[in-house]
Amino acid sequence: MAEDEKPVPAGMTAEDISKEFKEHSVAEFFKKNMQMLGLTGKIKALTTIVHEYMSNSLDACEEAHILPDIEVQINEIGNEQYEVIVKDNGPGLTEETVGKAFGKLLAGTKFHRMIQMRGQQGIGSSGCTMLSQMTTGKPTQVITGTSKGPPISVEVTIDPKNNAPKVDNLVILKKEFKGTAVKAKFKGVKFVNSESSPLEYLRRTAIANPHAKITFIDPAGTKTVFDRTSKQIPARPTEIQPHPRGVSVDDVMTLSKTTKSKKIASFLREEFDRVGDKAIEEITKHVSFDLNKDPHQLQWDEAEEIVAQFKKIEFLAPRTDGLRPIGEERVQKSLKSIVEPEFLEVATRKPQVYAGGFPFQIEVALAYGGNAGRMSTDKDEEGQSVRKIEIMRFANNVPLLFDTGGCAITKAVQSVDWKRYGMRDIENAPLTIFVNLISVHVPYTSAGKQALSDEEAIMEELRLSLMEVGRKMFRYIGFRKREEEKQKKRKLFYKYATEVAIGLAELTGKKKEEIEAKLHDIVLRHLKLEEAQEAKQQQKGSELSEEEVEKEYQKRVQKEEKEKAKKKKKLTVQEE
Amino acid sequence: MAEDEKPVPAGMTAEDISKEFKEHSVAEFFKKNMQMLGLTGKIKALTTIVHEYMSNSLDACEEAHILPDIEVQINEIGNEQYEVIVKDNGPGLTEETVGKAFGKLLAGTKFHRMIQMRGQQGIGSSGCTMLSQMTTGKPTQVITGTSKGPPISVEVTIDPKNNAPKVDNLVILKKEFKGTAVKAKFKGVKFVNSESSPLEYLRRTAIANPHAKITFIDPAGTKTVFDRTSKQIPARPTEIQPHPRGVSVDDVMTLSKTTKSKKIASFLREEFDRVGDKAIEEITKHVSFDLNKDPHQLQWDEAEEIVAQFKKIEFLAPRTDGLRPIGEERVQKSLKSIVEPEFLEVATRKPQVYAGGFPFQIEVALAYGGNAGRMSTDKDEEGQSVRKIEIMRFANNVPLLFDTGGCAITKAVQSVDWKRYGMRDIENAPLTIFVNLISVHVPYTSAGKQALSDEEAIMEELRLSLMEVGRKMFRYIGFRKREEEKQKKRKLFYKYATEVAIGLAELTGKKKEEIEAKLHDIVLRHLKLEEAQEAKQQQKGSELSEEEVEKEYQKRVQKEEKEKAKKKKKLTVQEE
Amino acid sequence: MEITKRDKEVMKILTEMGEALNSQIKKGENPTYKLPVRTLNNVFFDKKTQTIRLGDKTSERQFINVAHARKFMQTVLVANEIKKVIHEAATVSIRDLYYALKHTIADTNENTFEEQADSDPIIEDVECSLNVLREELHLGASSKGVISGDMKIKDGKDTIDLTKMGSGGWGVPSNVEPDRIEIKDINAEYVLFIEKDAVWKRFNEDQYWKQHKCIILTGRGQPSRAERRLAQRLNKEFGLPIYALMDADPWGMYIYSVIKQGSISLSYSEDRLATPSTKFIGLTTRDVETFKIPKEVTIKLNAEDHKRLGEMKSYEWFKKKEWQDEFANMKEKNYKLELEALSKKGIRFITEEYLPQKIRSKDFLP
Amino acid sequence: MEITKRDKEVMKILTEMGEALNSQIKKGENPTYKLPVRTLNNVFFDKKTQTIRLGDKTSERQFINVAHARKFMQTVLVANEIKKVIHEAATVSIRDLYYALKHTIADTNENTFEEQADSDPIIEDVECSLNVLREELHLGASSKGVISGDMKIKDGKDTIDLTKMGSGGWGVPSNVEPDRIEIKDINAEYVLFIEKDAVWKRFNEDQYWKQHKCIILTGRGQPSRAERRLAQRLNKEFGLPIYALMDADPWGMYIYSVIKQGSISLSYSEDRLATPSTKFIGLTTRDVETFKIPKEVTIKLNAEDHKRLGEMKSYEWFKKKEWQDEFANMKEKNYKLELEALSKKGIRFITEEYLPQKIRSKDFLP
Repeated sequence: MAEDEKPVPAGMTAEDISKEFKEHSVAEFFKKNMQMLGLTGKIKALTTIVHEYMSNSLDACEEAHILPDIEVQINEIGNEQYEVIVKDNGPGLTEETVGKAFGKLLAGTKFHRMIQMRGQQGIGSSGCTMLSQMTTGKPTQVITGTSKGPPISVEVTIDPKNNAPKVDNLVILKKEFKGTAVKAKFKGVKFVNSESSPLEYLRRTAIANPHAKITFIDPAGTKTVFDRTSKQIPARPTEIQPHPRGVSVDDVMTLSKTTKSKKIASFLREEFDRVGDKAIEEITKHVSFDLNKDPHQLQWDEAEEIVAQFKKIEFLAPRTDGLRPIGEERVQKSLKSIVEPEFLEVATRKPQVYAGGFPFQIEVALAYGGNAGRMSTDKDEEGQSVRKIEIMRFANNVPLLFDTGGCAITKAVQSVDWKRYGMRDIENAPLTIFVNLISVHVPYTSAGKQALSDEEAIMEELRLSLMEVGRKMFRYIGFRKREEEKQKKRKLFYKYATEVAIGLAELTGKKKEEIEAKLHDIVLRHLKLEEAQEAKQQQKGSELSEEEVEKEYQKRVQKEEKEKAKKKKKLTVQEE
Repeated sequence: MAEDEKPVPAGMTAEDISKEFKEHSVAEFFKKNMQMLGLTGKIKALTTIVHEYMSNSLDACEEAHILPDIEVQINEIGNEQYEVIVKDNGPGLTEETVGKAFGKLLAGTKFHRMIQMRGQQGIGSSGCTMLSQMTTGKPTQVITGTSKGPPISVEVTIDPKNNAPKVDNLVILKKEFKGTAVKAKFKGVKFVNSESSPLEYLRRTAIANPHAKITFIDPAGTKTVFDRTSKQIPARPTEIQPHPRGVSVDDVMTLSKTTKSKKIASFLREEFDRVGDKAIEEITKHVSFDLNKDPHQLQWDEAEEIVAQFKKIEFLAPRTDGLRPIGEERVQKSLKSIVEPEFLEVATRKPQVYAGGFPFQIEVALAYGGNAGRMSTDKDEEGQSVRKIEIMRFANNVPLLFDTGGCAITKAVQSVDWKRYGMRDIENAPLTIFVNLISVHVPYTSAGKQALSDEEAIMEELRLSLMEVGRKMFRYIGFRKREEEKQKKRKLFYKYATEVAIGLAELTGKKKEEIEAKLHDIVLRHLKLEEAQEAKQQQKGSELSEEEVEKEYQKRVQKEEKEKAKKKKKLTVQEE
Repeated sequence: MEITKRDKEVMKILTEMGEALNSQIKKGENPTYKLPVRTLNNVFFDKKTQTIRLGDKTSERQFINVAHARKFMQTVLVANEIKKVIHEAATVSIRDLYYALKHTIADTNENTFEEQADSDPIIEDVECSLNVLREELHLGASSKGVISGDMKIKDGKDTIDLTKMGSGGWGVPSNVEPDRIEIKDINAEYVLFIEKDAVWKRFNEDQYWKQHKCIILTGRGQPSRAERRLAQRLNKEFGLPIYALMDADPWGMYIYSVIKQGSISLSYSEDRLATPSTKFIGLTTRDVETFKIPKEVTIKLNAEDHKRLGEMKSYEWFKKKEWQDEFANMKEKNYKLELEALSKKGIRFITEEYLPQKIRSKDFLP
Repeated sequence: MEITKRDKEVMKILTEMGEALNSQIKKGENPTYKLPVRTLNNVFFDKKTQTIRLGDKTSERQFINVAHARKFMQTVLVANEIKKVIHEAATVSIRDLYYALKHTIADTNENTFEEQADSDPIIEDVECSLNVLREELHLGASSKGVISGDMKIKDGKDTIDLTKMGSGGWGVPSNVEPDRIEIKDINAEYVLFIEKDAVWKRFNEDQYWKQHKCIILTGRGQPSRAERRLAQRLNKEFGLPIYALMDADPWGMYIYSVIKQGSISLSYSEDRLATPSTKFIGLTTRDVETFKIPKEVTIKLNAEDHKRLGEMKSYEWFKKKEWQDEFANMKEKNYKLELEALSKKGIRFITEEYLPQKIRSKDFLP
């Protein structure tokens, strides 16, 4: 069309505008906004792709109760062009599901269920399919074999206008294969070995999934195998119901519309976690309507009354069987073998609920010394690379590598007053902090799933968990210090004893050896006495509470201030 | 349901998993992820709501070529419960559109068109409807009147499962009204007068929309009117085609499928901006296929060839008539009246294209001194509040108040070496930086539309625009300094002349008055000479290039270093 | 030098200290010795003698005590070395002593003393716990003052006529105890104790001491023990009043107070160093008005000055009304004044007008 | 003091300087005067005289020049005031001069001089642009040294016998020019120029000068003009060799180099101050081995020491092989040594063993 020949209309009427009104598919939306899926940025996109495929593979194995054995391969096939292959030994996909799984956004097994899984929205792999076809025009190849029948190979593309999968070239394979293998090509991405590379992503995945064997072949052909440190298949996570403590009026209303229960009372008992007869009794007493009413007739005001009662009643904590922490022992083993720290403390907190009724649980570990922390480019005075703090963030055992600053975990780490736990400069400590938030619904800040939103309940729990391991580290550091001090003291007194003996011998004409021997006696006797006294105090209790830490900390602060004041005074006196 | 009675299945097969596969609507997705729409956070949510309604009102007025007169009212109706009313004098909505506009996500007039508008995805107001019904169970009331027929009142809710609007209680009103008024209630939000409050949002909206009259009534009943500073209705933005410089192979493929053209040649000419006969001739010469082919038969490889040619050919810059900058003069007027700065420089850059073929344009203004910058809580030595830098970010004339750190505009401001432009400490300068990015598709980092993604082309253009106004400020600061220096010099020489005269008179026995008068003569003659020389230099050119700034800056740096070195040398010499 | 009777006494005191420790060790006790507390809270202004003195509080230094052990060791070494020095009939500087004692402790990287700041306070501990003067321990403090005037000094075999020192003056030695330095043939009516060397030089050049029958003495800033001891002897033995001529600033006033009633750090020896009858002749901030001194040669008080001023105001020995008035005036006017500033009024203003008028009208601060 | 012939000459020089400026002003020219450049690049080591001297480069100071105007004004004021001082037959300190000239410029908050650091360099400008000595301008520099030995000083009407100074010594006055100070009756074979006062005291106490027939002199650290001038006179007028006894550290070596060939800052007067034949008697780091001095009394070089060492290595006057060896040894051993450290070997080691052996074997550095 020639330039500038389009007429500019003077003004549109409501009818004109109405004609322009169109509806769009979610695929079109995300296609235009790939950045929201974490699929922009050359390096980031590649890691996100690996992440999406890995999460699905691990989830599938978990659901099928299979020990995962996953192979990831990245081949360079041109300038900023790569082929990504992820192959698992999972249950595979049926012919009718494979298209939806890889070619339709917001389709999947996870979005509608309150169940702890790595993926949760059914966007990720379809987003990858879209990226592949957008950048290379090529379909995504999926080979999948189930326990029934021979494996098949298909090519999946996506029709963004309708958010619909297109499955072509179905081939029934002769070879035996159970599991799912994806092969997709991408342009405009880049493989770089950095802190946010697929390799680091897989290393952390291995840490948080000790039962998985992960093999990685990078574009240079280098093969890295993260072998499993545990052969126990984690129990399959189970679906749970929302806990009453966290549900909103709207949640109650929404559930009331689809329930199969005939009465509100049974509806509440069956659709919510921990609602038993006692609770129903309480609610009956305080609401203005009859709980025998049909829940499909529930009104907003009535739902409001129910939620008000939910807030008042003391329910049991949410069911833990819906959540599957990695487990203290396994995190310990995993971190010990990979980080080799001097000190390691792991804690799994009790489950909590955040707004929306979603239970969640925090696993936290603190590794200090050894190979803990990340190597920085800073050097110490002796030219050695200095280790700095490393925060390993996970959500449902999936590593989070991007948007570090915006993540609730980072914020929680920063908000803790580590000085209280004996850490003067946390940024520059050889420290690895491992945090895994598990939940049936992880509140990400965006569809790209790289950072946790700082929900109040989650922040609080994160802080408490960090403080818990902080206290243990504090005790450990204290213990080490006392041991060292005892040794130091003996050395100190012995050292000076010799000099004192020489001086006194000369001054008085006595024998040096006699004086020294006698002084050694005095020193040893004294130290034994001290040790006995300390042992007495130790018996008082071995677990420090937060208040005791506070007291200890205040004591230390006061002592330091006193010393400062003393020094100052000394200076003043000298000035006189 | 009683506790723990659900059986935990040992492992699911592909068929089991297949049964769990479900599809979900985009409304369900965003309902579960309201944080992605900027609709979480008590304070932020309220500002986002005002933003969504305002954007639609302003867009509608613009499309209808009406001078906007918009009234925003926020009423407190309970604890953390507010009612938001936004009323405009726009073209109104037809009965059939009103539901889609407020009750269906991803529906609207903007998503599919390459046209510069405030809204772009058709998510915002429907998201508000969803928030209102989720938190209060209440529908959103919409009153709308068009030029045809009497105004109507409806109540809109949304069915998340199907992403479908529900329109109830249609009432045909007797009174006269043209425009759209929305009234919605929200719970769990909070009005606070802060830097990210609706008031500040509207203040900035007024700055960037000088033709709009905006009235705000806050919960305390305080009324603030931002009157229009321009009565000229901005020309309606026109739809444009993608510019070949920025399109991807996928874009070409997608467009080729829906084009009405019969030949590839005409397809390219008609669906892309700036593609004329010359370009077609070039492309014909270099591609391996016939451009007379039916575009619906276009293959990926062929599209790749076309895009390769697109990159080689020098096209004209994208059409500017699709973009509607506010205009230098109007920004100037607006900022002058609201910020009253001592120095103000506005620049509108030429349009550019970023990846995807979207043209965009930067408007930038730099206000210094006066009431520029934001009042901080810091005090200077005299107890006066100190003004610090204020960055006003806009996208398509819409203020961005949140996610400051993650925004390309903020990053661009931080990346400029302001020292070169005479700003030693930009953070603590009384400076307001105004940046408006206009585009037919604004690349937000998330659906919440609060920050711009740092696309390479955009970052580059942002930096260039900031540097352009920076250079002008540099000249201004330089001019002020020279004027001051001239005054200072005269004073300085006169002051010392008196002392010199006294000293010489005593030393030689001559008359002090004679010596002093003669010295004054010498001073004046000298200064005149200097001024003449300077005037000569000034004529050389009034516009500094970046290279000249660089030269000036290097000169200054060298001078400073010389002085430092001198001082050091002096110290060394004294030490000797 | 010969070993005197007093030397023998001091050596015996040191030996006894060692033997006391030995006997504790023999008994298996934690070896401990007492020493007077030398911190502010054991220093007081003795109204009777009008000097700063050390109180009665004592503390214990124990060998088995992490905070004491090193100092305990150092004290033993210092006592032993001093005994050796006295035995050799020598005098050494405290820096010499530090070096003589510094050595690496066997099997460590630690030295007995790391720097002189380690050994100096131990010497003071020995001085005041054994109640002997530093000079009696044969430790030479540094001295940097000069003196002129109509008097003679017998120093060993030399007799020095201080009227015949030319423009240089006699350098005050570090030990001016009567057994070393004898003062003779004084023909002077007062001693002028001048803060600054440059001012002293001007006085000496003009032979002010001859014309005004006085002794002029400077410690070149903060005077050391020797200059103060010499002033005390001139006052005690010959009844000469001491007039201090200082800058009108907190530092000058402080130096004056040290000459007059001593310092906190030497509180344990002040009966031999301070001269309580010393008078402050000037400068005062009142002088600025009295003598019409232009404001521009005054110096604005800085934060440190204000702090020191506030502290001095509360010192017991500055409680006299005249001083409180001077402090108040200085604070109100917010300036201080150096002796050299008087040059603004003429080069010889200080010797020919200022001082004679001050002395004539007895315009002193107490 | 009387006004001498030289005084009259100097006053005339000052007046002429003013008249030259006057005549420029009369002609409407930008008043300007020349002065020698006193920065490093105009200072050189004169191989002939073996001293540091100022070169021929000059610069102009103009009134109409923002960078010069204030200094121009100050120079005029200083020249005028000095003329007044000479006329009154007085000598003042440079601090006095600063105060005498300091006043507020009419209608401003600015003073003619804000601090003494403003006026000191202007005085140096006047000294070297008019080629007159500071002493001839009647400006007293501070001096803080003392001297003893078998010699007499005639200072004005006084004759001072330096063998009879007791333990104190004679304070060196600030002006030791021949018209003020006459040296007589010397009975000594060399001058020992000692860096530190405490060490000088030990030498004086032991009457080392008597036993070893020498003059002992200290500048108490970095010597001032007077001590250096006195040493130069003892060397030039009486042929006494000067031996420097310094710490074995960059600072001690630097002081030595100042005594021997002068300093950069006084380069314009070094022909009257430096004594190029001075020898460095010690300490050297080689002494540590020669005299078996324990390592713990040496001090590790710090960064500043290393820097200074590097600088000194490249100075022309330190290019002699012996010095380069010493620098290399110090750097390699990475230690320095103070004079007091010899006390580790015994209290009288320095006077009874170290120095006699050094002098006997002529173990000097050039």
